[in-house]
Amino acid sequence: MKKELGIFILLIVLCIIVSIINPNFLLSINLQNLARQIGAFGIFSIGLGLVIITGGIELSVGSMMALLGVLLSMTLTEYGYGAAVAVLASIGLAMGLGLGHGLLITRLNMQPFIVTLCGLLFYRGLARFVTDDETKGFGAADYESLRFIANGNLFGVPMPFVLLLVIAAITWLVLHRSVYGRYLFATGRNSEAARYAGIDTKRIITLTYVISGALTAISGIIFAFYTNSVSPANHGNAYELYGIAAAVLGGCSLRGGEGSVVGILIGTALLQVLRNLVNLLGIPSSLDFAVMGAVILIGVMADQIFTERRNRRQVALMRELSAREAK
Amino acid sequence: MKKELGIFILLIVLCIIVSIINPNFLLSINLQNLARQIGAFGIFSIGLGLVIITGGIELSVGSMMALLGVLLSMTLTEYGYGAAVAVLASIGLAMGLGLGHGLLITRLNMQPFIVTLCGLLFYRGLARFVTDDETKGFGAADYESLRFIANGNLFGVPMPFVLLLVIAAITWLVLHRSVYGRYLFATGRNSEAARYAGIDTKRIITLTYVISGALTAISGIIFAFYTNSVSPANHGNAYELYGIAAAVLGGCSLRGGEGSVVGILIGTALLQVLRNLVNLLGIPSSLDFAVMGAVILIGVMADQIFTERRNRRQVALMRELSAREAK
Amino acid sequence: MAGVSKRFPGVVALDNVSLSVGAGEIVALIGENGAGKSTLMKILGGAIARDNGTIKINSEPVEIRSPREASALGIEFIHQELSVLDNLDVAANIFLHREPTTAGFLKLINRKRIYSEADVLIHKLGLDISSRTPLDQLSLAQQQLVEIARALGAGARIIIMDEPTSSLMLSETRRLLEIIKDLKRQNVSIIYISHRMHEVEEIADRAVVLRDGKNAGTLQRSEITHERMVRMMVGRDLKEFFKGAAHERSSTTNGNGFIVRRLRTIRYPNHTITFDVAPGEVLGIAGLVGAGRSEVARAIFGVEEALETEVSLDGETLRITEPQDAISNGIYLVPEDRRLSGLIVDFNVRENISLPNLESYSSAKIISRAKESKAAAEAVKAINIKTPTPEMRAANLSGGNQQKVVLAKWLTFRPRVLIFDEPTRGIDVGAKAEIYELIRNLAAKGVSVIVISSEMEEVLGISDRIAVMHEGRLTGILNRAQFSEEAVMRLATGTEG
Amino acid sequence: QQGIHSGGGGVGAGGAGGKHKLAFVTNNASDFWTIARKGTEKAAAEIPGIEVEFRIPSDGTAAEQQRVIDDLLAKGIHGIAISPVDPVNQTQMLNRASSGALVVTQDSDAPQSNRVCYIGTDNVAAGRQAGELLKEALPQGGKIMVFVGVLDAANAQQRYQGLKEALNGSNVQIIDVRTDNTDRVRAKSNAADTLVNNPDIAGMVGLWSYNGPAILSAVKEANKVDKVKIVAFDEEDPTLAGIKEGAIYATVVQQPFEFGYRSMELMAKYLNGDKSVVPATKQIFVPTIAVKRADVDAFQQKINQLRGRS
Ligand SMILES: Nc1ncnc2c1ncn2[C@@H]1O[C@H](COP(=O)(O)OP(=O)(O)OP(=O)(O)O)[C@@H](O)[C@H]1O
Ligand SMILES: Nc1ncnc2c1ncn2[C@@H]1O[C@H](COP(=O)(O)OP(=O)(O)OP(=O)(O)O)[C@@H](O)[C@H]1O
Ligand SMILES: [Mg+2]
Ligand SMILES: [Mg+2]
Repeated sequence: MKKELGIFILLIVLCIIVSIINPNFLLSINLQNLARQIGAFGIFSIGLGLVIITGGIELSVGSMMALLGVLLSMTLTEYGYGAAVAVLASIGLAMGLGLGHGLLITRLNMQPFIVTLCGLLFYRGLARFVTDDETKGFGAADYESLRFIANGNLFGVPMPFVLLLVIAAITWLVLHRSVYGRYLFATGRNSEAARYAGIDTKRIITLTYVISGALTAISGIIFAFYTNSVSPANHGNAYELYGIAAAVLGGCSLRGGEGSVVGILIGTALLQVLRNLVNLLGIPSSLDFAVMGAVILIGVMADQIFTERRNRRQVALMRELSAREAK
Repeated sequence: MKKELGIFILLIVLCIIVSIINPNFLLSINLQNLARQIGAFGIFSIGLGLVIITGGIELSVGSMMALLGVLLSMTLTEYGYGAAVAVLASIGLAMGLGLGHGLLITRLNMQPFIVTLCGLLFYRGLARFVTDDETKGFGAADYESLRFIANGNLFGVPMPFVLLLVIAAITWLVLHRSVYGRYLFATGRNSEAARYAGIDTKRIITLTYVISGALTAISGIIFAFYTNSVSPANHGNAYELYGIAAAVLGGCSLRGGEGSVVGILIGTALLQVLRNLVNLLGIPSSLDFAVMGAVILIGVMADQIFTERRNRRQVALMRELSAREAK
Repeated sequence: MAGVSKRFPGVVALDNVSLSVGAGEIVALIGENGAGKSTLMKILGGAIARDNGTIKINSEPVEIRSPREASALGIEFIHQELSVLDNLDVAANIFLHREPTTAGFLKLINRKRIYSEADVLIHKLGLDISSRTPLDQLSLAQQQLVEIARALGAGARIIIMDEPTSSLMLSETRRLLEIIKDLKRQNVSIIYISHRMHEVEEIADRAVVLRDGKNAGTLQRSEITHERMVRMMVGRDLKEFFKGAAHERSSTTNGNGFIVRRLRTIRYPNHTITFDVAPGEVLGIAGLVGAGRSEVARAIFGVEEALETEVSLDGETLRITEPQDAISNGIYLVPEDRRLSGLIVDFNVRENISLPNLESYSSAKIISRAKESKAAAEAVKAINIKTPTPEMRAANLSGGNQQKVVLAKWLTFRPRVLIFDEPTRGIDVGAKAEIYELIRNLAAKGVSVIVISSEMEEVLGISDRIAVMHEGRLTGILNRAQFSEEAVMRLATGTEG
Repeated sequence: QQGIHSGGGGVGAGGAGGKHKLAFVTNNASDFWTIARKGTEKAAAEIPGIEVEFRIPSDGTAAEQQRVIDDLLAKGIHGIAISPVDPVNQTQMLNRASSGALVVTQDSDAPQSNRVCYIGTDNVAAGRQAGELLKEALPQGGKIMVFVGVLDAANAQQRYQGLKEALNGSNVQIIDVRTDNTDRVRAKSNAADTLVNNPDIAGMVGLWSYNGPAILSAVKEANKVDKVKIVAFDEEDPTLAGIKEGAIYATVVQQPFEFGYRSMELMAKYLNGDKSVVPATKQIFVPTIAVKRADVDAFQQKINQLRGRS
């Protein structure tokens, strides 16, 4: 909890500052835009966070989204399948790819970094190849239901955000309250000891990559309909970095065994608010990266310094206490 | 050694296949081009490899190169300083940035991923800001010595490659034969145990980021003069990924404490040969990523399977032997 | 050291503790698990900071803020938890941070010297390997010896040894004790922590006893006896060990019980191991370091591949390739290396205890916190794990109490076969007695128990039969009537069988 | 279809201080936009009653542009001149934007959308122009290679299409297109590899601005300046220098300054009720210019002025 608190405070402070400087921040339209972004980015970030908790990494999400996106467009517009079929095929394919990653990692003992790096390269290449480097879109045709998922609102709340909340709630339950979640943490912390305790660590790890695949597919569908087009060469570029950054900011450790769903959500929200504020405050576009970098650094730094100072104060307090007792 | 052997065989096999399909591969001009690339990419990859051995990560190399590149151009062309001054300033600045990373990581206990991610964002933003998003070049003015470093040959061997060999030799000595290297491995594997042994792990880690900064600067200068112009928004984009990939392919473990200079060199060479072969074999550009991904995956997979099979064969052999003895 | 105090959140680990060591003196520091021995020594070794108190060397007050400063003052610390580096070789570990270097800017290591000097050191300790061997190829005991070699090589004035013999077998222990006596002659001071009372009896000039973080008294050389130490440590008389131990039970299984046939491990493929354990029987497995006992246990449990084996339980043939196969058949292993395989040090006590049995505390895969906490609390009480709360991170527990957590994991089960690999390593005398009782109770309920142990006393006391191994070979199985230290040693050293 | 601006100046002029808030949104960061920016700045200085904001989406994706637009609308912008990254499929987004503000496309068009007008280059024509230049440079014909950052960008596709049209039936033959993902190091090594692999290559075309300099330096290093004719796009310094020394045959330049100035001017007028500024075709083409050795000095001077250099 402590870990998420610092970043949460940073998020709140940032929101307050921005809304003071530019009250437009609080316009419902802006909040909706923001929530939509948080939803779309949050869903796959949760999957990435789970993978990071196992001590692994998943670099291929961005490329996978590009591949899924162009295939989605092709199944819908070129082969004329229905929306339901296309969505299920997308999610199914992504889970299959995740399963592939998981099996390569657990059965062949390959490093997650290498496996998913190859995924990053391979899926991107495949996406470009099947489309012959042509951007694929959904045109103006109405895939009502799919568009609704990406661009619609439910009682004024953007659908991606609703989806994120539902998924986060389920993941929270699974991660922090279920047997699977406990096994996941155990595997990430010390897979050897987990194995001695009878946990099928290979299955747990594989399953996690599959889940991550499914969540990537859901995010991918949202992004595809959000932009309404998928450029095979650019779509989803560097999104793995956003996901990893959100998870790490939210307290996941890349050494595995640490992290929480709430943290990942806060991390995602922070990144998106930063992107939003650059535009709202009229900061020169050239500086937006710099602002993001600086805010994150200062925030995490302040958090660290406060934590350390608090610890030091506690130690001093104890020393005093025991000195007094000694008298 | 075993770890590097597999990837080395992959590299050799690849080279043989390519030169059979297209003998142009062996043309001295192609080998020179290749060596130049390997040199430029290899130098910062070594730095990244060292950081990875400490159990850390350095994501900011690409952005740092962009920043150093535009500053280099500005000091040379706009402020009119001499080449030596500009180069020293570049390297000095990079070492300073590395020092900053190191201090944040060791003194404030921040996660390397977060610190260098902020670097990635911040330096890129800064590069864009100071140039006002304008590409900076070196025009036609002759910075003889600098151009020579990037584009010249020494007895027919491209300078970047010569530099790489020199740097690799020194790093090899330092990493595998000197006290510093030993401390580095100790710190990366178990920093607590290293601390108990009296090693100043904070200094070791900080020093490593400084070295990585210096090597990044050298690579950066080479790249700047290789392209002769530096686009602040694009220069060096995703190079950290190349570096990390080279190191990991070459046997560095992201958990720290494992890796070798030779491995990093082989990893870099493999990546560059892959890029080269896509062009030489006339593979559609859209497929180049796919080819890279597939070759790396198949290579590492084959290596893994062979190793496993060898182990199993040994086991079988033992089984047979002992069965015979039992009779 | 005088008036040293240390608090951890929720625990007063040390309260106004004093300790002094003269030159060339061997002081034993003893006490129950969690008494504060390691904490006191960590303060002296500069690994943690004290809250109060002073430290003086040659009546000069000193500040020791880091292990490096301790080292500079001539204090070397052999930790209870191994702190060797398994990505380096033996020599590199021994000379870490003391490498002889050739002059020059790069500080290159003088490899010739390092290897030859390391070889000398490890041979002195009776370690029969090359100093170029990578550490990850050594057994736990061998790694422990490397760590001792490291401290010896440092030429320290004060050497702290925190349970150095806990994973050593008799002959290595003997050699180590000789070396300690030798050091004493060279005027080196030793602070020696051990739960093995006879070692203390043999070498200590003085024994300082800690109880619950306080000084509980000091025994001079002449006063050091087993009973007095125990009484001072636990504050009461202890009932006799091994009381009512093994009465002769039927050692014929009649096809029932746990039968292992033709087990061949990867490391010793030329030897087959065959033994059986009747329900209610305790089979001890003795042997020297590296005899391959742990390997056998791991192969049975399915963590490691066996080249060949036939395992049956109560007449039913089992196929075990993964630990979960073993567990689902009621076969459990308490591993020897607690930090690596025994527990997850970043989990708290509750989570560690419930881990293997999580399914039974959950409905529809959702864990019932109440059931889990209750089971954990019961286990903590049952074997007296010293922790303020089951929510304490296992890493913060003392070494012995960590070991108890490892044991506690399996108590919540209904095992049919239970394999203990060094169950009492690092456990204090009081708790040992409790664990022995526990093992006997398990046996009485019809469980087949296997106890791998390097403590002669323990194997002889607890077992109904003893299987002895030497270099991967099962050299013999002794019946209760044949039990004697000599008989075991003869088989263990391969001079017979 | 009719956004709030359709009522003429009335609603649109209701912004802060009665000023029209206008935005110019690029597709990524490059020098090209620096010049366009000068145009918008000139417009802001000259035309009364407007306030101009210049936005550069940092990663050059449709998603990034959408957020920029969303944020601008949330801020209450009155007019947007945008260079859509992916026109066909950003139609919806543009329509949504045009229900909240006046939308003009520049640089790349989205004809299916409700944008009021397009101001920019006709990229197919520019491609054709490049093709004609090649035919001129290679009267004997020969093999050529095309280089570009990513091929799925609309302007890349259109230029490529124009190029193919112009070369169709001639003896100049396109071997292939190599892409580099906007990495200049890659762009140069692509060119170098091409020279190795096709010793008889006669021409090289760089469709994006940095491709020219990348090709040039690879060709120079391979000592093939005399053998390979280069046609580039845009006006990066090394490209102009290359033309000056005769190493590059020609470059096709756009006039981004005009994009900036004229889009602002048009939106200002339109918001003030003057709808006659939009032609019936709803497209205003700013012609491209071929710069060859003869014109390079004059052009250089002009461009330096625009970039604010001496
Ligand atoms: N980092 C820590 N945080 C909280 N409590 C701690 C920490 N380290 C030790 N303790 C507690 O301090 C007490 C003393 O522990 P210590 O390790 O000194 O015991 P010990 O005498 O060495 O026991 P053993 O014989 O089992 O090794 C224990 O109650 C332990 O739980
Ligand atoms: N990873 C390894 N690679 C090579 N040899 C090993 C490895 N691990 C252990 N050994 C060797 O295998 C032998 C058997 O080890 P094992 O741990 O099974 O023996 P043990 O009888 O339980 O001894 P100990 O008392 O040390 O636990 C030892 O000689 C050890 O050095
Ligand atoms: Mg202890
Ligand atoms: Mg053992």
